Amino acid sequence: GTEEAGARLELSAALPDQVPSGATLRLGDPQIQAIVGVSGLDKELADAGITVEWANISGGPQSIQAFRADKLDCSAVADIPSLFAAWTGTSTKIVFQSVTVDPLDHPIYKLGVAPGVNVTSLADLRGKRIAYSAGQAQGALVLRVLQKAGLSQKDVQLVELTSTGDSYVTALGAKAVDVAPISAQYQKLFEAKYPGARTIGTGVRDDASTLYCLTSAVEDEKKAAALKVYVAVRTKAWLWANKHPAEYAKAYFQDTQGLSEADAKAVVEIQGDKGIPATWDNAVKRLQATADLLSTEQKHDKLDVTTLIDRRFEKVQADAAGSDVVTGDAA
Amino acid sequence: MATDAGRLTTTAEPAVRVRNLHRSFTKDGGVLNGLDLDIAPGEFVALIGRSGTGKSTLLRALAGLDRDVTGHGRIEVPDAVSVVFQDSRLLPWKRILDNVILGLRGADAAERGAKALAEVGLAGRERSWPYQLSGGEQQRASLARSLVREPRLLLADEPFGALDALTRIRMHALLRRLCETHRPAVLLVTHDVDEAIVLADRVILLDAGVVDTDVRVTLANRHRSDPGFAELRTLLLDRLGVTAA
Amino acid sequence: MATDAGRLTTTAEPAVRVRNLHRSFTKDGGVLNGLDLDIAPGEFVALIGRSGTGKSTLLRALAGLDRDVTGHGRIEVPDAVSVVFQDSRLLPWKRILDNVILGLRGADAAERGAKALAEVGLAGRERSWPYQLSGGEQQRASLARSLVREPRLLLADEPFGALDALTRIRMHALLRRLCETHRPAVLLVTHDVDEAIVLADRVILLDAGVVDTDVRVTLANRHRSDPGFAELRTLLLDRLGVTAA
Amino acid sequence: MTATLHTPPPAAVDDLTDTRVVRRRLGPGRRIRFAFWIGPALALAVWSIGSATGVIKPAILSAPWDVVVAFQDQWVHHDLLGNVLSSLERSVIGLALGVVTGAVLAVISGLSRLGESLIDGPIQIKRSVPTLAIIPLFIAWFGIGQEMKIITIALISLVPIYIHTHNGLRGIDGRYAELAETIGISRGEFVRHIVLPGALPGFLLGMRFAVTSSLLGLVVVEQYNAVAGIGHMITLAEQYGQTDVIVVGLVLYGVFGYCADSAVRLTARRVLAWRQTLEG
Amino acid sequence: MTATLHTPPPAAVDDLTDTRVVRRRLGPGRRIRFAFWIGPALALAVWSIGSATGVIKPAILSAPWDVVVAFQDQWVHHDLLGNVLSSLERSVIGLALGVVTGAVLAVISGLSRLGESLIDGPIQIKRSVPTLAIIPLFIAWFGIGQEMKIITIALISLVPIYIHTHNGLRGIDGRYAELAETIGISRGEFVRHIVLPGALPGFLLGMRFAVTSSLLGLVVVEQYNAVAGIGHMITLAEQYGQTDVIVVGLVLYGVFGYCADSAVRLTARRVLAWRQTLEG
Ligand SMILES: Nc1ncnc2c1ncn2[C@@H]1O[C@H](COP(=O)(O)OP(=O)(O)OP(=O)(O)O)[C@@H](O)[C@H]1O
Ligand SMILES: Nc1ncnc2c1ncn2[C@@H]1O[C@H](COP(=O)(O)OP(=O)(O)OP(=O)(O)O)[C@@H](O)[C@H]1O
Ligand SMILES: [Mg+2]
Ligand SMILES: [Mg+2]
Repeated sequence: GTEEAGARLELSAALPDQVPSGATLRLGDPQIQAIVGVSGLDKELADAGITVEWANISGGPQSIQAFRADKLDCSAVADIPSLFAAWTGTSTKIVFQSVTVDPLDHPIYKLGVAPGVNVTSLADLRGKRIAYSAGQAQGALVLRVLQKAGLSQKDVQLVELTSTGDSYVTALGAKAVDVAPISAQYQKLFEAKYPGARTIGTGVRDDASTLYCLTSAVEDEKKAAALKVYVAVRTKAWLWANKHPAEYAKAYFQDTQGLSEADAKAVVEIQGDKGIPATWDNAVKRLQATADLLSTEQKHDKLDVTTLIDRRFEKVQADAAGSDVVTGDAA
Repeated sequence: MATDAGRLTTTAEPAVRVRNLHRSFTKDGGVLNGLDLDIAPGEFVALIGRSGTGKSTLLRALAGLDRDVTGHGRIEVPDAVSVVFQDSRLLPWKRILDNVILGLRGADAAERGAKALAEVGLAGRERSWPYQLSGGEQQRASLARSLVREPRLLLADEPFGALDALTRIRMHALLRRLCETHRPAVLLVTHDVDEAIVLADRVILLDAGVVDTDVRVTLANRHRSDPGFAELRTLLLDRLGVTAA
Repeated sequence: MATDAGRLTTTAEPAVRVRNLHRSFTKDGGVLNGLDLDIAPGEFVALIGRSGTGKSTLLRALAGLDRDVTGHGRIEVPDAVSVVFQDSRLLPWKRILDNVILGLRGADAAERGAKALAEVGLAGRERSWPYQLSGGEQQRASLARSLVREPRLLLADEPFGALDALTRIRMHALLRRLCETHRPAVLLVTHDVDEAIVLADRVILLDAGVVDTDVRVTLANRHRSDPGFAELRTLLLDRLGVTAA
Repeated sequence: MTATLHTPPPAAVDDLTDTRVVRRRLGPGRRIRFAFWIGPALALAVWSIGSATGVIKPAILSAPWDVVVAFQDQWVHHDLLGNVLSSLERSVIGLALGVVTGAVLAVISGLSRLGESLIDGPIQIKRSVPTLAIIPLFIAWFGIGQEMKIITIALISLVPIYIHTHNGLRGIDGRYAELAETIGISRGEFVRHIVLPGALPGFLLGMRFAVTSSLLGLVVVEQYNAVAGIGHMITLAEQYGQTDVIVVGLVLYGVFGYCADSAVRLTARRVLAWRQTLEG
Repeated sequence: MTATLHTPPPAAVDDLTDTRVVRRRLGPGRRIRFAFWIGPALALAVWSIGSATGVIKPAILSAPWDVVVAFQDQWVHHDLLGNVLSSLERSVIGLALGVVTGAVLAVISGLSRLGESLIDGPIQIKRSVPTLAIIPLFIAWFGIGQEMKIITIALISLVPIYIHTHNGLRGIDGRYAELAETIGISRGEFVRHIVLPGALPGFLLGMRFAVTSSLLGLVVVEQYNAVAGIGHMITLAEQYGQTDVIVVGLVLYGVFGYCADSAVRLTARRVLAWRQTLEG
């Protein structure tokens, strides 16, 4: 973006209601990009005078790289990247939180168990070789699963293995590890590919889903105003997707991700519905717990996660969702 | 080998027998056009002819190095052939001695190589690289490489072209001595008619792709002062086109 | 150029002036040991000497190609020098005509090149690759490349070594004609004493790194039949070490 | 003294027997016709037989026939052609940039020691460092758009061109430089007539590596903010575990790489017709 | 006729003036001393100045001094030496395997058209396919232990050795093969005396690529089940976004790569002393 930067806006100041002209957002948010396209929500952005430069970037490492180079304002990620961004000195703010309705029925990850290995519950993990990737969400998940199972790192054998593509599935199939967290969408494929392979649930919530932004973007008056609009639109987009799973499946998984119609539908089914929390209290608590766990297990500094979150957007989101918000434990 | 029946020589059987040899590089004209040639075992034949008439082409055919040249004909040569190429063709990555003894077997190879080098006047240059030799020195190293092998047929393509008069005389003597000892058949290309007469039992002149002249040298005294020498010389130069010599 | 004061020649000023020239490749002995040499503009000097005495080394020094050889001395040569190397040194990736006209400027370069090729008997071979020429043909192509440049100093290292008698006579005539037209100074290395006498105004003999003999050729008739010819020939061969010739 | 003067015998009806001296050939001999197809055919055969007999499990490598189906599917439903074209565009532009820059740098550094000391070191260092790890730098300098991708590919393919051309140039026989010096040609002519043709075999070998590098570079750069391309397709397919789609991508790589490589080798054979080497 | 017979003048006290014919040098000229250090020094200077003036932001590339601190930290607290040694072990073993296999295959395929048609195609195809994408195959065949890593590195470094040796071999002047044939040496001797030395310049160029490839391959293989290694260290640091540690890794790569490359080039200069080329 070569547009003029807006005036500086304190993080404590109220979010502007009016979007100044020339506001541009550089967003790595491909799912929403697809949804606003088919749902017609893109008109709302245009009407507000916001130019969006979409980037096909998501996930931790790529978004942090783009943030550092100041080529991106916000990106859609789970909870871990904003912690690592903080630990490595890139200041970001979470401006959007969503959860999965019924998170334990629609987990993002399951534990894949290699053929011939006897693991049916978390307690069986003791002594097993578990794929572990310290900097990735899968790594954090493993630590949380161990915590839940009452095991420490010493009780199992962590095998350093980066998760790229289907590398964990391959490693399980080759019996190089006994257990590895794999995407729920791989479950069928994994069990079909390797006779005797199974998956079990993790029993921990892994549904954190956020949009995090460069702090400098949130401090930019123009961008902050635009973000306020975008967060509302993003809320409506997820709610639209809940109601139109078939269209969502086609627009995103089929058309941009290259899945077949059946596979796309299946993935949407596995993902479950997105929930917009009425408040972020629970999400913040869970994030703090994760931060604490990682800082002890991986020897990072203690981190107060409230510094990573811009709660001014909490209400923007809840207002946009209206009566569709989820509350209580589900949030 | 094509056939080497001719190798266990009765004097009747020639060491080299060439019949109706054709070779051509282009469609419109052959270099060799039905050439016939016999060389007896132990015979020393000098081959002269104009530049570009096909002397090297014939030698390469006898050496079996022209697989990919079109043509036909029959060639019979002995098994152990050694070639002195027109370019001295020393392997640039081997020192002189190693070049000379390339492929020689036996514990005394190095010794024999050093002796051969000394004979061509290159004692002490065993460990030089080829590029460190002068033109004439390279030519002599290449000669040494061929002579050390004691072939049954020696094909030499202008082996003395880059040598001065004295060195040339020494090399003549060396070659003649070796021929007397091992009696190989020799086919030597030269541009020097005098050299041909001095060295050879027979001089043949190549022209238009066939043997144009074939003279046996039967001089008592192979010296310019011999009247037969001058006569033969004039004959050959005449056939070469040099009339007023 | 070292100094090219000597280029705007008054006849008194030599075209080539060499003083106290030393060159050596090894520590223990020099190849050139204090050589002095003057060549007048338009003078044709033949250089003879035993194989490995340093003839090519001298030529390379005059051509300025021995930057990295140890030694000292003073050399003055004209600006436009052309060299015929002992190896014919055709660029293998250029066709013959392109080799001949390499670096020539002007629209008529190709025409001049073709003419030069015709003069050395290679008409029609313009588009051959160097490897398709016979040894003598390569040598002639390399000669054509030098002659087409009309240099003020021609350094030729055995340019006729691979040529038969007739072709050689033709090349002699060609060279003499060109010398008469453009009058370059010429330093020609040859192993053929007769050739030296036939062609040159002066014959010098290199030995032990210095000029051993320096003879001016003043024959009325440059033919073997001239008694002066035989006398000079004997003198030179004698100095070369060939006594019984 | 006996002198026999031959007159050529009347050109009789040619006896066409051709007995030559048969020497054991030490070089590789004549080229086999259709050799081009043997490699791929063999690879395909092993793959097919392996898949059919179950030695190669579909979990590890999809069978050729499944890949054909996946190929059709990608072609019809997922704009495979568009992916291929985007990728080719990136790699062709990047390659072109890289080749030109690499060759120019190689000539400068090959012909001047000063140029060499400035250019050579940085390139050697660049090539010792994993591309993946320097992409963050490029993102910072050139953004996350097409520019960054093309420049990355250009830099990837520059390296082999530079090194091979430099090496080829330095391997030119010094006697040809001597010749050029005595002929008194300008530096430009020297480069044109001696350096470039002399370094051409090296350059062409460099081309073989540059072409494959520019294709392989796609896998890396298309992970960043690409919406089309073979590398992008493979990355996606990896994410969703579509083994057969991955193999479609690999086969495309194989085909392109093999064809491009063969094209360079064929060109080399043509333009190096002046060489008399074991290649024959 | 005037004949002047010179007797060498009495060797006077030498006049040591040395006026030579000064021709414009067209080749690169003499080697500059310490040229080895210029490249790295330059790179370091640019990096330092860029960092000091703020042109290079620390978020993108840590400043040299920060890298030194990170280096110390890694050395003291994170067993950097152990990482380096594990990596070197892998790459040295893999490299050795790859070099030997590559050279043997190149000689077989270089000297026999049949061998070529069987060996060449598969290698060309292998090298067109991204290594990352075929690692799953290797994992399936060789597990995720040291074996898989070494074999992968061997295969990575085999490719440049094979191609360069093959190309070098095929570039040998055909006249030397002719010579060998007339001398009647055995095929083994032919390989030893003509093929290997003749292909050596090519092989050595291949070595330069093989060495860097074997180091770069570490980044890929050490993502899999490694507990030590520079590649492992970089992968981890990338995930955490520890720029300074990544740069420690990159500097190590740069240093190793540059030194290994220079070592090969120095070796080349020694063993190719017989060449009279522009390299000088
Ligand atoms: N590879 C080739 N391709 C095409 N023509 C060739 C090839 N080799 C030789 N020729 C031509 O064939 C003819 C005979 O060549 P050859 O080398 O046999 O001559 P030569 O008698 O040895 O001459 P010289 O005395 O000059 O060495 C020449 O005209 C030459 O140009
Ligand atoms: N590069 C070099 N390194 C070492 N020695 C060399 C080198 N070049 C030439 N020599 C030696 O210097 C001496 C003179 O060589 P030069 O080439 O000048 O001889 P020449 O008179 O031209 O001989 P020829 O008539 O055989 O060509 C020879 O003994 C040769 O071995
Ligand atoms: Mg010949
Ligand atoms: Mg010489």
